[in-house]
Amino acid sequence: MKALVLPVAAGVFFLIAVMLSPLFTGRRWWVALVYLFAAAGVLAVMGLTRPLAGSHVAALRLVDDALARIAFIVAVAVAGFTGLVVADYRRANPHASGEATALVLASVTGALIAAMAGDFLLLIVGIELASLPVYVLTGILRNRPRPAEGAMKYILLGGFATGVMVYGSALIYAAAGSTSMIAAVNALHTGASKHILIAGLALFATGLAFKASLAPFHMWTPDVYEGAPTPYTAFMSAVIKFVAFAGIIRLFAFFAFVTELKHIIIALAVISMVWGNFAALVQDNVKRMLAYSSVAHAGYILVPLATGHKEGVVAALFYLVLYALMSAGAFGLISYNEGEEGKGVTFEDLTALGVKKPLIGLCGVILFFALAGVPPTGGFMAKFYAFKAAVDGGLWWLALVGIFTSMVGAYYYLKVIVFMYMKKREGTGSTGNAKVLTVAGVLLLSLFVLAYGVDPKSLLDVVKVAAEGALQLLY
Amino acid sequence: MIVEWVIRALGIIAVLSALVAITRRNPIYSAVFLGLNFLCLGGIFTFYVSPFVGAVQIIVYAGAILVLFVLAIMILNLRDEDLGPSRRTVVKFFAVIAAIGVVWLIITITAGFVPPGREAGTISAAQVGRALLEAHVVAFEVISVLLITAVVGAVVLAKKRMEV
Amino acid sequence: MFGELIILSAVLFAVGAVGFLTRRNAFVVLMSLELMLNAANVVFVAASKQWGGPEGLASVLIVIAIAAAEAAVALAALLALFRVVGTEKIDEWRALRG
Amino acid sequence: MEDAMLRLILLFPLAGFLFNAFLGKRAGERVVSWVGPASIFFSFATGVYFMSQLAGLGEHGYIRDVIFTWIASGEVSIPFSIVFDHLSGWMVLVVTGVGFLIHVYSIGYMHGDKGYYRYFAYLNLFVFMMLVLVLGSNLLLMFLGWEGVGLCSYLLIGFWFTEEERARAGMKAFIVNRIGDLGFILGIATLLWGSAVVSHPTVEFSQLQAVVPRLPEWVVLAATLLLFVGATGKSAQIPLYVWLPDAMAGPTPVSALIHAATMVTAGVYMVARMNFAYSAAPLAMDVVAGVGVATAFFAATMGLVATDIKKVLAYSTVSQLGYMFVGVGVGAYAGGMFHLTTHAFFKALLFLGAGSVIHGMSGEQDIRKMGGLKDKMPWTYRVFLIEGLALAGIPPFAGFFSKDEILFKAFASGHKLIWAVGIAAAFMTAFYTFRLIFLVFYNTPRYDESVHPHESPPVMIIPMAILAVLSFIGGFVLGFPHHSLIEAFMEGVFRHGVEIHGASGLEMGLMFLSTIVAVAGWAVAYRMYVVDTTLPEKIAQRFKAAYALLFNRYWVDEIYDTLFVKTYLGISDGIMRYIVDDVIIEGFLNTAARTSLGTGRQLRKLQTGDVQAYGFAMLAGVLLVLAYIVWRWAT
Repeated sequence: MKALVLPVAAGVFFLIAVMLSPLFTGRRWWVALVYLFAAAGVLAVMGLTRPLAGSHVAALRLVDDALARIAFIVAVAVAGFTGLVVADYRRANPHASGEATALVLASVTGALIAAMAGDFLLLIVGIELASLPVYVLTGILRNRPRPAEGAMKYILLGGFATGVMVYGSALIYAAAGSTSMIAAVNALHTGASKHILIAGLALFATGLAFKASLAPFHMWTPDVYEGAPTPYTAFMSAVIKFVAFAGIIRLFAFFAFVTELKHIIIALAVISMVWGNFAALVQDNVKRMLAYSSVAHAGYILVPLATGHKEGVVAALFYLVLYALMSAGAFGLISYNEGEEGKGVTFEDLTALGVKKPLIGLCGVILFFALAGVPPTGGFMAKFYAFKAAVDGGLWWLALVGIFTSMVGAYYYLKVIVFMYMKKREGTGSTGNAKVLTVAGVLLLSLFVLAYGVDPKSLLDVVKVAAEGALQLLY
Repeated sequence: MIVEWVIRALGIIAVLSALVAITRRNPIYSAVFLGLNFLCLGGIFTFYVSPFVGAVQIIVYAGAILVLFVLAIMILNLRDEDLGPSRRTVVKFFAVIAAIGVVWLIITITAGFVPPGREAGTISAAQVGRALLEAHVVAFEVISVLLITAVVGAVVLAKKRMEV
Repeated sequence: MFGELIILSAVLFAVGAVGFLTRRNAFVVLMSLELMLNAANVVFVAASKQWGGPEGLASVLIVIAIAAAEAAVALAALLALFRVVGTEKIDEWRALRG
Repeated sequence: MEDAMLRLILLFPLAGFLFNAFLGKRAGERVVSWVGPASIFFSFATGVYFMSQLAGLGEHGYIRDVIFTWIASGEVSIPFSIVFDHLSGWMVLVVTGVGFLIHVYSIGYMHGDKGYYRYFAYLNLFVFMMLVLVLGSNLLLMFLGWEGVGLCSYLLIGFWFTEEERARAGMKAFIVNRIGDLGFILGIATLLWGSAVVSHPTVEFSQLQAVVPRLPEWVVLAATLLLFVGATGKSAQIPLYVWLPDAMAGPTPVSALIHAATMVTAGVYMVARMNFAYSAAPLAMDVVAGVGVATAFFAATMGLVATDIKKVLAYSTVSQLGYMFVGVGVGAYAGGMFHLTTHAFFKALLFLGAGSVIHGMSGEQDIRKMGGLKDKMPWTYRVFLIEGLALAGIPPFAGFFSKDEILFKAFASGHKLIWAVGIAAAFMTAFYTFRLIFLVFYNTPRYDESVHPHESPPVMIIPMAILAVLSFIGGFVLGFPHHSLIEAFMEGVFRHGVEIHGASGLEMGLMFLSTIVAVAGWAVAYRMYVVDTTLPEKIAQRFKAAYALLFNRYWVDEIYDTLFVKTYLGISDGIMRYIVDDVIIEGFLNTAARTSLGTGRQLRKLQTGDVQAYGFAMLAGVLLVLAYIVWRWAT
């Protein structure tokens, strides 16, 4: 029953937020406070339950382990950050922020369920609960063409991915007689219906690859990231990707039995790194650029996973946490410069931002250097571990592809910084009103990104436990 | 024996109605044929293993979801000239090729496979309910959150005035 | 019988996919998505009988609920988009590209 | 010896950075003016203290401070630890010493700037990163500092970004350095992998020293060459030198710090630090020396024709760095470090002097529009003259001793061709140095009347004076031939260095030759830029009969100029600009860039905005995955 504590806590806070949030929609600080209250409450409940090493499977097909907790903490933290940014954002872009708060928290609940799922159907339900509110948040500025279009595209393609995932879980059920992960592993051992099970797993992984924006399942990413209101883009880029990869890491335990699936992973990694980086080169809109970079980063995260080693999982998780911080921070920074929806998000619009706002400039330097993988930021450490794990696992050429494509990527990240420090022409972004909350949030994330670069061990110790637990579940 | 042939017949009707549904120009006709498809599937479920699930299939899909579709189509009040030409033949050709590929691959993968369990006769509503509340209890509970979220989301998107 | 039902499901899935990829009317595209989800339900039902257990049938109910939730949000989003751009034709939504 | 106090060297500049960045705006210019330089000064003082400690530890002594475990993954454990030995200690003193003077100078130079506190914050951060690079006990920490100084240099150059042109210069610097960094990373990876094969994976210098002799020769060669690629990027050597002349956009004190005294010398320091590996790979040594001398020569030819005062200094820096690589490349590591040190003195001074000139000329940088500043800016002129003499290699100024040391070692170790090219470059160095001085300070003014040159304030002059004294005495104090202090000082570190002995008479002869060459360079410059521009008219007026002669003389000069100088310059310019710059750099980079952008545009076309096209891509992916499974299992 202890495994239920977290989801119940999440659900309770979700409901409280739903009830309370419309009361506070009028004032800016209240919105941020609701988020922070929910985040603090959930984290406090988590603190009450003992942190777990290893993995505990309850009868309810829930897994309570460090991976689930990390996913939850990241989701809650990013949600809190989103709350800060939204509070500033909604001044220029009024929208139903009470409902939006509820939706963000519902998505966090879904993220937790997905991260704790020990059952394929439950994983689908969790991911669906994480995604459905994000579809709505994408289109929450519904009388503007781009958000509405982005939401519709996201829903259609997301529905397609859900269909594929459900079909995959149906095949798994047909082969194993149950959708629980334990049953699936047992069926793999007995081996009678192995290839059907593998086909089911592969279809399932395809759906997860869609959510994680891995090429060629990524094509919704740039359109949706551009269309969505920027604070919610920050949320989805961090949380949805984290959840999808948490699912992939759960599935990863199966790869120990099916090493040939490695080739599919390698193919996805290479296509994502190449496609993401090269397509990002030619973008004018920073949000689109970051969307393609998100595809590329999904590829980098897959690189260590392709080795099939525990070290690979550790490196991937490390990267994943840092990517969530960097990406959310970068979108927060864009939101800082954005006025009305879609105004102030091109490279040109960033001109002189760093000169005019030194603190934001410093954050930008940290975040974009981190995305580019330049030391001493955490982004470098993430790439270091990822590529090192690949080399250790014998995939040195994959690491080389990663290094080369990240050199290509360095170009467009630096472009942001160059524009931020270019003087003379006036930026068109609205930085007139002080966005204190946004600055605070972005600064906090930047400091984390920097701190994990200087002292990666503190995070590494945590993700090591998570990786061990996640793999232990099915062995 | 008779039951098997009924199921086969229903299956054929289901496929045909699905084909008709995706080829009609007017979405209302599509909805009607999709309803027929759902009815057939409901029949198959009923005769094959579980009348309960068949009933749910018909009530929820044909009764609720399809009505929602029809309602939405009616709200937009599309006229025939709005329907416009369809996709280019090349696109359709590749889509059909891909679809045949999907069918062929799934059939190849599952060929000759039968799950090794004890074949059941009819599974009662009570058994299904127990499975729902034992094996899938968390999913069942989360579904309630999912549905409430969907309601909130749908209202946020579709309501006429709400810019607070 | 099991094999035939799997074939039925594969065909329904494929028909849904074709509808999803070729129809310009967003309503029909959404209906095609429902078809694909139904195809998975057929597999669940068929396998449930063979395994002699009700778990697959419970799964069907959950999948139906997912489909309902998705359909509700999708139709709402479609209405919102229609109000802004005035068309339900998928290939005319090109504000986001490149 | 372990000493946890060692980290103070790093902490002072870091604290300075934090203070200036977060409180500097509120604290105001006065406080920042104290905090910025003081943090570096304390770091310098700590360095001096540890230097005295080091003296008691013998020649192999070192002081180590393990701050925390930085990376621990599997077998690899990399500590964040710093080591203060004879080599890194020396560098610490150079970096903080020269850095401190430049900080003081900046107080005057940046006075009244809106971003005053930000400038000092970046400057402090830069020194911190440089110290990490120097003190780091392993290659990865060195790489951290390596990237850190790069980052700060973009920030500092970016401080002055006003136009897209300059932004593009920043991009060029970035891209070129990324190529270098790729080499550096691959070099580290090679050593990590190699050490894992023979014992356990490590990048600690002290452990690598034991590992390298056990590695196959090609591994060491590959690693050292890859690391050297990194060095060519950071230290602006052929073919990756192109970024440095363009990166002169930043404030002049920044150039003095980054492009003369510290960052660009990182490559030389790295080779010196890894001397045990380079000594084990003779071919890599030859590559280093060859690239160094080629750079020294060609960059000097570029210096002959540049008209922007800072561009002249930039090419001169590239050229002098080439000399340093010649030094470390022929095994004279101490010689390389010696030249690094004296160069830090006089080149920093040259940049500061140039800054003073630009400051006084209200931002004018074209030397054709200067002239006659000797009387207007007497102090600047004096220090400029001293540093010019030092750069030109005229005894007894510092540059003479260090450059000669390198050339002598090259000659004595049998690299005669390198020596010859080096001598030729030395001639050109003397020539362009005095050309610069004559054009700026002598003759009649050529600037507009609206410009009123004025002397700089004492806060700028005093640091320059100190550096001038160092430039004057640094040479014979540190490196008097056959009694080289610096060589004796670093003996423990460079035990792998090649023992080079030459006859004392030979050395004297070579020194004499160098002096003649330097003086010749001065004489030619004097004739072309002082004599010809003033004498002809005077003489023509007084002796009309002699006019023809004079005219002829002028004419001779013209012929000389056209036939030799211009042709020669044209050729070398051609080689440099068209082959190296255009073909290798621009050609390669542009092709790569064009291909990348082209690929990107093609991919962009796929993103049509049509949902169903996206659906097709997804379905294709699903199909391929299923097909793979069928192929693999179901057939």
